[in-house]
Amino acid sequence: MTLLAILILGGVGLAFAVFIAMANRRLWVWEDPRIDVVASMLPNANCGACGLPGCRAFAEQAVEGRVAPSQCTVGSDDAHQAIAGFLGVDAGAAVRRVARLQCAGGSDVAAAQAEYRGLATCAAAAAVAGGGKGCAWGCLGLADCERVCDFAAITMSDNGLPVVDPVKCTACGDCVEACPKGLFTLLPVDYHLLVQCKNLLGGDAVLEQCKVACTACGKCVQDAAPGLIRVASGVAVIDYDFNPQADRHAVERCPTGAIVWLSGAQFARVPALTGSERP
Amino acid sequence: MTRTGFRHGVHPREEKGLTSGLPIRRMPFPDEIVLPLRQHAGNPAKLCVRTGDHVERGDPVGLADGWVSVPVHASAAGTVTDIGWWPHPDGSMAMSVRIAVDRYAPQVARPRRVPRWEGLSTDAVVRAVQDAGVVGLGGAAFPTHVKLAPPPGVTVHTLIINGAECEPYLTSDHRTMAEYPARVLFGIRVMMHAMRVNKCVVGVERNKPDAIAALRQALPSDLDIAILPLTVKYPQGAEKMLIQAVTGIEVPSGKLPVSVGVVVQNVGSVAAIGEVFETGLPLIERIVTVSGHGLRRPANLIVPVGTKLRDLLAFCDGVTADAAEVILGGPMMGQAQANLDAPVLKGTTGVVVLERHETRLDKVYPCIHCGRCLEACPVFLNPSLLGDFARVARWDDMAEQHLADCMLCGSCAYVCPSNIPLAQMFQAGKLALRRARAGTP
Amino acid sequence: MSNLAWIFVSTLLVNNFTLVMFLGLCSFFGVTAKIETAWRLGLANTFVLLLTAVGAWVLNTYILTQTPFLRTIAFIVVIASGVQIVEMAVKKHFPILFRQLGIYLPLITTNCAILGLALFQTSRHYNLVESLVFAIGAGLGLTLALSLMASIRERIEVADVPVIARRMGLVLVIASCLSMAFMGFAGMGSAP
Amino acid sequence: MTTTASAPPSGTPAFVPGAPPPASLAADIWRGISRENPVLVQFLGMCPTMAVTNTLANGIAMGVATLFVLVGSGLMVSLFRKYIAHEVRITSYILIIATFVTLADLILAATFPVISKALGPFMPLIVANCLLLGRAEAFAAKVGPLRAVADGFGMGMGFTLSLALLSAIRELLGRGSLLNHDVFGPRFEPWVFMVMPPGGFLTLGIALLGLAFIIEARRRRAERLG
Amino acid sequence: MTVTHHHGTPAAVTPGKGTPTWRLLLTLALAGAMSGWLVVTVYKVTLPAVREYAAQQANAAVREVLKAPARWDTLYLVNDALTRTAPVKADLADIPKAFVGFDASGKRLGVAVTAAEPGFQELLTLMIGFDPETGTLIGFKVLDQKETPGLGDKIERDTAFGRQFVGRLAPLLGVKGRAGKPPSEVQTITGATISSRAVIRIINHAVARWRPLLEAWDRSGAR
Amino acid sequence: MSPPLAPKLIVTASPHVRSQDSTPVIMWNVVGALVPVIAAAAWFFGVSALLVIATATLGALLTERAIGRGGTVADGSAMITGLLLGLSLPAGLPLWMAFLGGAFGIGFGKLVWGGLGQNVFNPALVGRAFLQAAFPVAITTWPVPGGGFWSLKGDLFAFPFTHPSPDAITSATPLGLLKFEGKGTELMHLVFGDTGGSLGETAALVILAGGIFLAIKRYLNWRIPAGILITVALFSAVIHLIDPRRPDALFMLFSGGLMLGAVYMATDLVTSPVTNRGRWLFAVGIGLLVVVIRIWGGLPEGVMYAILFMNALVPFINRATQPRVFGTGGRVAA
Ligand SMILES: Cc1cc2nc3c(=O)[nH]c(=O)nc-3n(C[C@H](O)[C@H](O)[C@H](O)COP(=O)(O)O)c2cc1C
Ligand SMILES: Cc1cc2nc3c(=O)[nH]c(=O)nc-3n(C[C@H](O)[C@H](O)[C@H](O)COP(=O)(O)O)c2cc1C
Ligand SMILES: Cc1cc2nc3c(=O)[nH]c(=O)nc-3n(C[C@H](O)[C@H](O)[C@H](O)COP(=O)(O)O)c2cc1C
Ligand SMILES: Cc1cc2nc3c(=O)[nH]c(=O)nc-3n(C[C@H](O)[C@H](O)[C@H](O)CO)c2cc1C
Ligand code: SF4
Ligand code: SF4
Ligand code: SF4
Ligand code: SF4
Ligand code: FES
Repeated sequence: MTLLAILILGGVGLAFAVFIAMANRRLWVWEDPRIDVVASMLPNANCGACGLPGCRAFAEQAVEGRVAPSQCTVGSDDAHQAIAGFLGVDAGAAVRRVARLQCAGGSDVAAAQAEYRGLATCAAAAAVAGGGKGCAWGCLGLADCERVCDFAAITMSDNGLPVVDPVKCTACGDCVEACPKGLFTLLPVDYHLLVQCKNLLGGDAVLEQCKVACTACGKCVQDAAPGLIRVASGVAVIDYDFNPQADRHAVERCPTGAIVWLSGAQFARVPALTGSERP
Repeated sequence: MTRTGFRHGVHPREEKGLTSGLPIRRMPFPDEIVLPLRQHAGNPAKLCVRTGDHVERGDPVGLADGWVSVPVHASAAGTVTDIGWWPHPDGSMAMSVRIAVDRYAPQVARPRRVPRWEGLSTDAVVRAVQDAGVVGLGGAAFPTHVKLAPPPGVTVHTLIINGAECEPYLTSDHRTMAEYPARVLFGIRVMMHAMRVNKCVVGVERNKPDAIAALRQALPSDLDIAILPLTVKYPQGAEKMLIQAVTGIEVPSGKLPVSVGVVVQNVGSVAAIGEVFETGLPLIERIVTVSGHGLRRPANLIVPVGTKLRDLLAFCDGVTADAAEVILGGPMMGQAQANLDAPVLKGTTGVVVLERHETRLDKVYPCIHCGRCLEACPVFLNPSLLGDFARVARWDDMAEQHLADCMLCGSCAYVCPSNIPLAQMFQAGKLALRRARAGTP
Repeated sequence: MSNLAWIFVSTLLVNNFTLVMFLGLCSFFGVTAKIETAWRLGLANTFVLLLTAVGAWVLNTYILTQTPFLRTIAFIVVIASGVQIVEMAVKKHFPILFRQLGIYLPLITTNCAILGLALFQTSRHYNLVESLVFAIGAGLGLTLALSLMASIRERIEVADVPVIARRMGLVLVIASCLSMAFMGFAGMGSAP
Repeated sequence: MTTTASAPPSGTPAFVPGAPPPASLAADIWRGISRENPVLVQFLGMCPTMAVTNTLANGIAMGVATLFVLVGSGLMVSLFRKYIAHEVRITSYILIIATFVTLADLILAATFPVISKALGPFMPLIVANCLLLGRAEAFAAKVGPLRAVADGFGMGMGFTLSLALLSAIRELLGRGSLLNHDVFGPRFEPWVFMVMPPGGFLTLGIALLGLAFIIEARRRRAERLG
Repeated sequence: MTVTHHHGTPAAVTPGKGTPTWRLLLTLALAGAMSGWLVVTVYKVTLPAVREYAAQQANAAVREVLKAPARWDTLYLVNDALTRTAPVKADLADIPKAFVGFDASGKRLGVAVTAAEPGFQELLTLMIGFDPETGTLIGFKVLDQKETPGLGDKIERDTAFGRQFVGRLAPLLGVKGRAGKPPSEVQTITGATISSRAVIRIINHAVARWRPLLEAWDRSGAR
Repeated sequence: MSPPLAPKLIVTASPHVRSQDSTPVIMWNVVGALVPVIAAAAWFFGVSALLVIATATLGALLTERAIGRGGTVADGSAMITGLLLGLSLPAGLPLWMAFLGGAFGIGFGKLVWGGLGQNVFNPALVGRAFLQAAFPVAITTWPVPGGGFWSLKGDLFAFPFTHPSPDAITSATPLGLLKFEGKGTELMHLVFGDTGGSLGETAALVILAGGIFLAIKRYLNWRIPAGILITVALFSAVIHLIDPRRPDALFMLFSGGLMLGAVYMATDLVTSPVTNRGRWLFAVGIGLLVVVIRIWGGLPEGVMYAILFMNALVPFINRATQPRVFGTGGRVAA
């Protein structure tokens, strides 16, 4: 019986080895060799938890850049790092960018002209009389951007402005797309100069709407290197091509503080509240 | 389905009794007129005056910028005091021309030649209509001359005049038909002439018997014009619903009415055309229903375009103590106003003031999948599912569920027992999709 | 009820492979986020189940008669290599089919339902025809369970599920409810 | 080892892509019990988890058998990893795993025939447990035998403990007993539901809800603190 | 102890056509052979214990359903007839068998047969002891069942239910809610009516199937 | 010169008006329509009926209150769940079981899904299916109707987690009699409800009247009960024709929980399809399954499982019966 067993299993093994060898010859299809490498870095549990049919499919898509390694829920962080490292040939070369908000009109300084009632999302409020906010360009404070950020980089401050944590932000651009007012812009993290206002009204009229709005007075233009800042249709605009010439003098005479010199997060003085404590 | 209706739809309380019996009256000129350059679909008008200029009533302050665009005319004589951002009824700020009305001006337009329509070619009629700044008065404010000139290759066989006025409260079209049937029919005559169309149907909901009677009485014998009483149901006046009720044809999804040989024009718009060829005056005033339980004295008024809502409401003796919401348009599709400095536009059909208890402040419940919205939606969408997607911002899935076919009529949100602001969510979805498509700003 | 009919109804509903017998649960939980994926996987599984039924029957009748204790090893080796070869063949010759179905093949090797089928058909002494009916019932039962789960998961995707239930908690509650719904079929075929 | 960001090395010396980073044996063991627990975190090996946890004895037996196979196959795969040709590695691993499963099956049948009968076909079905192939491919094939054994032991322990937890709940409520010893006394009305299929799903569901609740509560607290 | 980190095979990195065919064959053949050897060795070691247990179970079952016979004969059903000798090639487990039990004096006590049919949930396998001449039941034992624990499994654990069958005459009739009247009524278990009825049905079918076979065997005089 | 307006204008989205019906109004109307059914149950089974129903409802409400998202008890849906669960239980069920069923139904049938509107399975039936699986004997022990109003049925006050002591007088349901003993029941008894069975099985006419009231007010969709009842009637009539030993259509319609299920449970808005075509499919599916389980299944009654099974298919049905969008498909002009 021992012999029989050895023969049967050895035979079955041999037979299938022959099949596989033949299949390997006849049926071999070229593939990106990196797929195999990435596949071998995956847990190979073929559990399907990533939503893809099996680890190999995941590897294929990862090589094509269609999924992020971390979307493999079973794998460890180290494994994700390793795969990212293996695939991300040019990672580390680009300058890190972060999302910056071009509005400082929190609920304490920018008044509402009407009482908005309805769906508490910016997208919905923007469709209803601009959400009732006095400033038609400003942040509605209903946190669409916070919800859309997969990296929990955004928290709403208690005066209803999104505060981006520059460490967590990956410049994925989701908030840029989500904001119905188009208030976010992705800037290199080492750009310090920013106009936190998009209100096109100029002069003192704008102050009725928001105390920290840009009045287009032009003082920053005078104080900055030529070409760096200009006033265009009621608001100061920075030409970041000239960013190397930027210095903090430009912000010093701004009567409202609409233009700021950033180091780190915006609105640093405003304490950020956690989700559960917000009304 | 019967020829005089469409499937689905809703029956909101009409509330038209507040103004349907009141004759049209004229509102005096206010002290200031504000004319946004963006009052119509298409490109905003190009500014053609400067601060300090004096304008006479009917002078252009902005000129058409391209084919799908119309000029904007001063609705009163006075002085341009400012050109800048001003609250627009849609909630944004718009470039507007402010005119201090000259209190002592005679307010007669400069003498002008009244075009003689009989001899005019289509092109000439179209140009005259564009120059007069006529846009659709049914609400969308689409430049009317564009519809007069169908694209080459399509023939229009029927002109449908939209006298449904299915929105609650509003009676401006009703009063127009009842009081000025001759002008409406004259406008139709000009349009049929210009478009070389032999058949015209005027669709009027059955709840306006006096309008139907007045039109029938004034019908000319030489034209094929039928007055068709329609089922009373919202949104009977929506273009595609009206076309189905009148002709039995469903306009294909994503296509314009011209693709089935039909052009729809609002009663007010044809009356405006009639006026252009009667008096030569451009579109500088329109008939507005000012109504609602929050208003002291409802009325149907001829209002100069650019009159601020504040002045309009004051003329109607102001609002009641409980008034809370001011809506431009009807309560089903109209826009709530945050700022009463916003002016009446060419497309403003009415102003409705609601009291606090009439507004939709009730609690919103989760969707209980009752299916009522599906039974209400006149274009057979699944608002319940669309709403589910909207809540989690899955805009692309909404697009796949035919969000583009939604006309934001609000029937779904009207019937929803859970008080879900479905139409608002859909509008947000449409805006988000448009933003995504245009690339981020 | 005739024997074949009983085998079919029993494996499809009464003793549904996934919801009652607990076979193939990994893909039942893992690959049911999208309904398309789910039913394709179900079909691919049905195909492999049929092949397995034949393969196991051949092994049982001709090769393993004297050494039944080698069944597990022989079955799984045949299944694993067979699936690998089928996968390569489909990839080469039917690339479109491969895109749609073939990519699920690796998932199937480690699907208990396949080996379970081979083992159950052996322990119940099914003949070839019975084995094939058994395989079809099992495959369709699997497809049914996968599709139901996927359609429900697509719905809860837009539901306001509490945070703690979001990842897998609710999915198991769904499985429990589905399994309860299938209890109504118990005893079918054994009624007086 | 550092993973360098470079194209697949050809000719460059020994680089095992995806090899687990170095760790102490204790860490290898602990990971399987906690952070990468096969049942509660990875959802692997669901079929035996559901099917045999209707009594504590069955659950433990299945857990221990799986542990045995994990350790044995991990050791073998690791020992022979240099000699197994790439194309047939899956088949080879499966062969190794199946061998150990059969051994476990035979031994169990000879020593605890009652449990062996209760586990029925789920004993041989260990072969198809994705956990085993997953560990062989992702871990054992890339590290030395000691670590492979440690990992197998950790995963096996994690599996056994989870099964023990679930089966204890199910037996306790479903039969009022633990390891067949009456716990609640004769007046207890057993919840038959718990030992039936829906009860299996629900028990794991409740365990996961509980786990998520604890994690969420901790996260909340951490957030509150700063 | 230091843990060294191994840098593994190049084979893992350069996949595809690399490996020569003979290595594939060798790998699998060797692995198969080794596995076969290992399994057989363990099989041989464990076989006695497993056999013994199985025999013990079977004996216990026959002893129980025939009420402790002194000895019994095994008859095999081949081609619709009973024989004393099993065909050589077939797997013994697959052949239907009848165990004919005798008391110490050599008098035939009855016959034990196994039968399986669907119960409430799954196949229900019974061993049934009866007197082929009269159709009187001697006893039955549940060999395998997957009925609901706490409900259907009472057919196995409820001794009062099992005792009723002794001496009853097949075909049996299940009744509910009252004591069954001899000679052929048995009372079903509350809450497990379906399983109880399945037991009754299986017994009836088995007796009906085997009685003619045994009568033929008796007539053939091989006894 | 601003007209006197409230301190600040309100801005909301259009439409600015809405219809009269709101979700709580619908729910409380259903509760109201259930009151006569409860009264009928009390008429037949006395105070026991009220105790069982009240306890099941208490279990549901307390759970909703304890782990729901605040303020959701007022919408009335948990009340319906509790009442319907109670109505589907036997009169003598120990109260601790009824309470557990209510809590389970709301907890696992509704709240883990996210509360009102999110669940796929009918919470009352999830609770009942749990009870049936957990305590199959207790839940199939049917006390006989009648006796004094104050006489208690069964062992209602069994200490939590212990068995009830067996009740001397129990009866079988008409369906149980049919399945296990092959005995029929007079139609009169079925219609007027003086048979054994769960609390809400016994008052077909009252249930039907409540259903008609709700259907007229459009709080439930008439297609579902109509579809179920017609399917059951037709299908069982055909079977009866082929094999006259099988029960006839009237017996099928008036026995068991069919009326309660068809009128109040299958019509649950949340767990039934949103399209009318889907509702017909759903109803026909339930009708077929009820007959199949009653006639060929192991269990005497199949309404609960039929509804639960079709609940599982609802997302599928909704997908398959999406309305044809205006201006697409057949009826579009060229
Ligand atoms: C981009 C665009 C192009 C249009 N072109 C035409 C056209 O060529 N002819 C026409 O009759 N109407 C045209 N329309 C007008 C529409 O048919 C319709 O009357 C208008 O959108 C307002 O309809 P509503 O008030 O129902 O929304 C066009 C509309 C849009 C938005
Ligand atoms: C929901 C809905 C309801 C409408 N109701 C009316 C109406 O009652 N009367 C009307 O003239 N236009 C109504 N319209 C606008 C018409 O669809 C269409 O734009 C108009 O009749 C075209 O004529 P115009 O360009 O002259 O405005 C409605 C549009 C929508 C989307
Ligand atoms: C979860 C569940 C499990 C059941 N299991 C069994 C079973 O194993 N055997 C059985 O005969 N009936 C079983 N039943 C059926 C019911 O208990 C059925 O009502 C009973 O058999 C009828 O018997 P009775 O009339 O004595 O109550 C089960 C029912 C349920 C709901
Ligand atoms: C007509 C109607 C029938 C209902 N039927 C049930 C039911 O059978 N079971 C239940 O738990 N809730 C029922 N409800 C209440 C509610 O819809 C249910 O609790 C939801 O499933 C909770 O999300 C019903 C509600 C209505 C309006
Ligand atoms: S959404 Fe993206 S870009 Fe915006 S804050 Fe978050 S990580 Fe940064
Ligand atoms: S930045 Fe934009 S999205 Fe974010 S809260 Fe403000 S308006 Fe909303
Ligand atoms: S708003 Fe859109 S979805 Fe709602 S009823 Fe109108 S067309 Fe349909
Ligand atoms: S009407 Fe409202 S509650 Fe009903 S299905 Fe539509 S969205 Fe849901
Ligand atoms: S254990 Fe993974 S499919 Fe069964």
